[in-house]
Amino acid sequence: ACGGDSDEGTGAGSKSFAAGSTMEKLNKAQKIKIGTKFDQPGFGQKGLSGKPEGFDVEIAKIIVKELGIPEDKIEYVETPSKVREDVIVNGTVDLVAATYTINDKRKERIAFAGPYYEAGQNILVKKDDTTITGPDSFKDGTKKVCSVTGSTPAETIKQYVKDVATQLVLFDTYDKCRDALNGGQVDAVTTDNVILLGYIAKNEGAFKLAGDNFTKEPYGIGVKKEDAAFRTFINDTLEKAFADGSWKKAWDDTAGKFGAELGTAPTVNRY
Amino acid sequence: MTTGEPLIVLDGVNKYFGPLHVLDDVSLSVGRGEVVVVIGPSGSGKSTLCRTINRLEPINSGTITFDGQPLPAEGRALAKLRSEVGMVFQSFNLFAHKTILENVTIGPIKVRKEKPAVARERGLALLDRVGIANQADKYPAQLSGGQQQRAAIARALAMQPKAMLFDEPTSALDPEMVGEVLDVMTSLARDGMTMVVVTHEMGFARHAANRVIFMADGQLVEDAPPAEFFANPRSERARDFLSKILTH
Amino acid sequence: MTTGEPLIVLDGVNKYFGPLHVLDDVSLSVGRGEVVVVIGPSGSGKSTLCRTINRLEPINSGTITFDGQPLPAEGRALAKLRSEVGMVFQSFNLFAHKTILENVTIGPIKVRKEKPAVARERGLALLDRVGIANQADKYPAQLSGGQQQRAAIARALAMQPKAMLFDEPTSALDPEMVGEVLDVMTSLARDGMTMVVVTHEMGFARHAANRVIFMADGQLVEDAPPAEFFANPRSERARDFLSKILTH
Amino acid sequence: MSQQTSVLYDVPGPRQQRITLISSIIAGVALLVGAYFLIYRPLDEKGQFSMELWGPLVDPSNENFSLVWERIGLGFKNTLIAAALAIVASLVIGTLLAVLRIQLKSLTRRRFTGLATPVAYLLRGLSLLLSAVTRVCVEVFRGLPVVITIFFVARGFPEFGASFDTLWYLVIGLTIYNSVVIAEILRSGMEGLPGGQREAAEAIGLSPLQTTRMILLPQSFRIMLPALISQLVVVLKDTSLGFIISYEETLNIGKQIIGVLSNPIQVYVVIAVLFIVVNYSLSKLAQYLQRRLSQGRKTAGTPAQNPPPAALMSQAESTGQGL
Amino acid sequence: MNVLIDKFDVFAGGFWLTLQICVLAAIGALLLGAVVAVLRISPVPPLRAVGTGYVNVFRNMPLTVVMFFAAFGLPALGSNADFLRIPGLDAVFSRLDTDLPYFRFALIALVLYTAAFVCEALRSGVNAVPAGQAEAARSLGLTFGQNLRYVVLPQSWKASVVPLGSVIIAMIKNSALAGFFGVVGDLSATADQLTGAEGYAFIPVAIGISIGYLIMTVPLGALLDRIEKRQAVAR
Ligand SMILES: Nc1ncnc2c1ncn2[C@@H]1O[C@H](COP(=O)(O)OP(=O)(O)OP(=O)(O)O)[C@@H](O)[C@H]1O
Ligand SMILES: Nc1ncnc2c1ncn2[C@@H]1O[C@H](COP(=O)(O)OP(=O)(O)OP(=O)(O)O)[C@@H](O)[C@H]1O
Ligand SMILES: [Mg+2]
Ligand SMILES: [Mg+2]
Repeated sequence: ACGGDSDEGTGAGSKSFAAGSTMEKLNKAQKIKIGTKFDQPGFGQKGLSGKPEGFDVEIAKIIVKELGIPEDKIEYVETPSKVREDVIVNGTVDLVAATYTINDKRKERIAFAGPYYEAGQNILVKKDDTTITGPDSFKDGTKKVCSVTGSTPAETIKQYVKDVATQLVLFDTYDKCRDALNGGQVDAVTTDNVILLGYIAKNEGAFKLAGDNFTKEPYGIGVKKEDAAFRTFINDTLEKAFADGSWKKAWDDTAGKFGAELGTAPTVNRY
Repeated sequence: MTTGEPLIVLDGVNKYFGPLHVLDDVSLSVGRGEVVVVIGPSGSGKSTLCRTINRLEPINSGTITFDGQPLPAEGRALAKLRSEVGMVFQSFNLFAHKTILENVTIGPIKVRKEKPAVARERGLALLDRVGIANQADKYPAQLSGGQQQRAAIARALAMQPKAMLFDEPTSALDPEMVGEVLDVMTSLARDGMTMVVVTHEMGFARHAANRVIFMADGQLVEDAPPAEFFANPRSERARDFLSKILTH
Repeated sequence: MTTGEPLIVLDGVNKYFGPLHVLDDVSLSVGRGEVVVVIGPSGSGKSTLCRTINRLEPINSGTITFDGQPLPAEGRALAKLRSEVGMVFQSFNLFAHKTILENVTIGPIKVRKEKPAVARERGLALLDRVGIANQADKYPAQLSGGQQQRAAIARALAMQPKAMLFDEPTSALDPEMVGEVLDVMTSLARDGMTMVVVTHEMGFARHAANRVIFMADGQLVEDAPPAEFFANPRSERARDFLSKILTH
Repeated sequence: MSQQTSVLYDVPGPRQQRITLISSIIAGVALLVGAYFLIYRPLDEKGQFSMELWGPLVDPSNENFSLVWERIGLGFKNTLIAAALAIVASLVIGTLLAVLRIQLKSLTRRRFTGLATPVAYLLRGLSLLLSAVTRVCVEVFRGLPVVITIFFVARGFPEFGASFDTLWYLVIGLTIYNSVVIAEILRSGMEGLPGGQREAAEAIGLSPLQTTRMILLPQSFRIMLPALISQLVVVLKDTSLGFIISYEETLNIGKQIIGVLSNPIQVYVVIAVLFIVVNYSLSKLAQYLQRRLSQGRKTAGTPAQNPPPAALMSQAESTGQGL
Repeated sequence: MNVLIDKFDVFAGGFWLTLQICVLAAIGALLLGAVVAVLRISPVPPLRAVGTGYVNVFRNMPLTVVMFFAAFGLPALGSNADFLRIPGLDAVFSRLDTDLPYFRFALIALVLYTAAFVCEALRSGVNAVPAGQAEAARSLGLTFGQNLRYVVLPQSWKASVVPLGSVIIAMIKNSALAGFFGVVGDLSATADQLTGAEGYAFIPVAIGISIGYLIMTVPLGALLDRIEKRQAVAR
């Protein structure tokens, strides 16, 4: 096996990048560190195989392939929501693909390529619940809604609830929100629809979404702020993937299982 | 000095610690008012012998009779027996968290249900008798070893015991304090208390004991009046032991 | 037995523990080859006196001279002085994690930088001299108290000291082991070692000491040849002390 | 009768033995009934004993069995690696720190006579300063929760441009805390030795450093061996804190497995058993050594039934994640 | 350093919540620990086995695992720890009163875990009473109960104070885990929140949080040292 460098035809020599660019550096090194989540079903989840699986991971693989690096040279680093900027700034990873919503605050520290998917915030309720139909249902001040500390959805939902102190319940993981919903301690869980769909898929018949998405959550690839060339390269790669069907395949193989109808590619936003 | 039937009778007593045969078929009787001194090399079972008499150590076989009754095995009867046998330890074992007077009165008050005032008064009298009445309100740690041991004797006396057991009462003491404790013991002996005393103080054995018992390896090797024993020990081992103890 | 200038000279030594005046203007000189026995009641400052001589306790005022030199305060000079003064403790203080032979050789090897083989040989000879050559490879805990104390003496001798200090070397021993340690000390005294011995063993004081010093309350109360001291103590306190020690 | 009961109980007589037997039977039955109704029944009703949940963990023919155990094995290996690195580093640094603190203590008492006055004052000031600094370090790092220390290391180091693998953050965090604790264990072991050991060493002319190194430290290690092993148990348990910084130790991997199989109770039972077996064996080893130590007595007279206070302290400290 | 001033209320809130957890957990652990200790030294073998088993289980597993058990196991056993909502108590410790059981779960985990160490501290106190004390009591004729009440317990209590204190200090530090476990708003969660989600500079936050914990642990430790020294002198 050693010395067999032509299995995929993606050896170091087969691609060429501008001298000094991140792409060239990575291609030369023939390895890459990618930050993703290890506990997000459908997007990045480390299963029994010991390798993370999901849509984020597939997108990352598409990019890596374009860099001329074999898949098995990827080192995945677990990047929970709160450390994502840090690992990019510190250079712990080369890029982050981790259900990473593009927003302006984050753009102050890092840069985003993409989006490669557009999710939206939604609300999860028990299957038989008819009282909650959308975010406006919280305005009367009775229903309790759960989300995760420091997350964008938690900030967003604050605009809809009447009394933050009594109505908004925050945990460190969505799993706990789900358990709380199950146990009746909260009436709803809110976050990105795709995450909620994961829970619906897992606990068949227990939950449903209440209404439509009420925000847009474009997922991007996080890279170093000043690295415009790398960002352009990723954007190009994503557009290519939208066009040649590899994006669609990635979706269908992973998060698409929770809801194939949501598999529409967004347009890349080059800023 | 003995009168009537003996107070303490051991008959064929055997005691093991695991495989170790610590008391090997020991028979012994101590008459009322008799003072018996037990000597012997370290590890020969002297302390164990002493402790079996109030059942701090249970025995494996044989019988022990106290005041005509076999030793009870447990419960109130045993507690009652123990209250009738005073015990004085090498390391004093005063209750560290109680004053000297409290140490002396706790037995009478809690076990014999005496009125505190009565117990107090008698306690003070006893402390006076052992010469430390002025220390009554101090804690044990504030006293010298000799004073502590005298307090321990007073504590045992407060129960008005029929017999007293002493396990090397002076060997943890500074030499100049040995005398004061021995003095108290000698006066007790003169007053007719039945005593079993484990000690290395040959002076005490000589002038206060009725009998000297020599133990070795768990066996009772000699049993003789002190004059006879010191002048003319019968066994080789006793001779050897005495030569080591007495020469320097 | 004294020759030339004295080996150890204390002049007006005062020592306090907090408010406690433990050594009160003590002056004393010990000639070469002299054996001085220090006695006195507990707490009178005997141990402290002994320990100031190799500066295990620093003093507050006065001077101590050893072999013509004032006692160094710290550092290498002090270590060197200590290596010239052997010390034997009441509780033996053998290094528990080293064998008897290692205990005896560690000083020569580490302090005097002797070759291990040489130190070993001399160590064995010393152990033979104190009668425990056959115990050389055991650990202290495996030996009886008497054997341990003899090993401790050998350890001190291994440094070829000019003087030896003994702080109650026999009072932690079972009575039947006291003799063997005193024998070794007596033979050392006969061989002309300069010795300061704190002890309660009056027998040793009587037949091996050149002088007996009696201390009380930190003061040096009497200083006399043993025969004179025991026959006719000048001070009240010494008489009192002797009566307590010698009667029982 | 063993030492520990004799303080409380007299040697039982025949009646007492009978009473004990009868109450044993009653208590045993009551316990079994209680366990059935309060634990087994509710769990069974919730289907927690179903093979669907247990299968991947206990049934070798289950499709996931080998995968799951491979993952757990990996996690446990990572746990052991982190623990081993941390304990070795802590021992080395802790020993140095203990020796340093003991030396500083005797140094601060020195007057440096024989040197020029300004130099002597400088040296005295320096030794005082140094001992104050070490003291403060010890207090601070002992007073902070290890979780917090680990968290700060993982957050703080990259902030200053030092990024490593999460393993190293964990090891550094654990080492900071445990080396301080071990230093204190060893120091109190040395100070708990009878003063005679030091005095005897000094009396034959050994220097303070030689005394510490050749006489005090080896004995302190012996006496404190049980406490040090308990500390190893603490370290092993504390590696589970790796999950907060995404280190893939046993517990973190357990969480990942639960993410797939949704059987938290079962996975945590397995992990708990794993920890208990390993740590219990270590504690037993510590006890065994303690017993052998008090028999062999290769350290100066600490009475057998009175373990040095520090041993107790660290027992308490081994309250695990903390202290 | 602005964050220390700007966010003082957040630090103070975190400190307050951590303190609440610690007070409640300390009370619970002392009570449960005493019960376990009684079991462990009882003369009835099955009870002793339960006590010993309890200690061995909880002492040898990470607190983290205990916390997860509380969170997953208790609901499975049909409890969300509502029994902790004691009227009056939940007015003072308002977290007890909420519908969310995680505070209570964390509390229970901390109590269960710490109780094992409390038990050992108490037991070490009993073992520290010299056997001679009990022998002296017995040879005066004191019964088992009298021996316990007048001789053993008063002394063992003194010997237990320092180890118990160490256990409580350790517990305070262990409580930090609750913040990473989902109890939002205690000191450690505050650290996470401020440096992570809100992106404040690391050093000042670290200092603030450290001070918060050191305020609780260092004085207590110093107090224990003094008690220990005083006891050593008294002996
Ligand atoms: N609780 C015990 N468990 C096991 N062995 C014991 C116990 N108590 C005493 N022994 C052993 O029994 C033997 C006799 O002990 P005992 O204390 O009666 O001797 P002694 O003659 O009093 O000795 P000493 O003069 O040293 O006090 C010794 O070998 C001792 O080691
Ligand atoms: N390190 C110390 N700190 C405080 N006081 C001390 C210290 N060492 C000894 N003392 C006190 O100094 C006095 C003299 O003690 P020292 O040990 O010299 O007496 P001693 O004559 O040797 O008595 P003993 O016969 O009991 O050994 C005593 O009152 C003792 O309590
Ligand atoms: Mg004995
Ligand atoms: Mg002395």
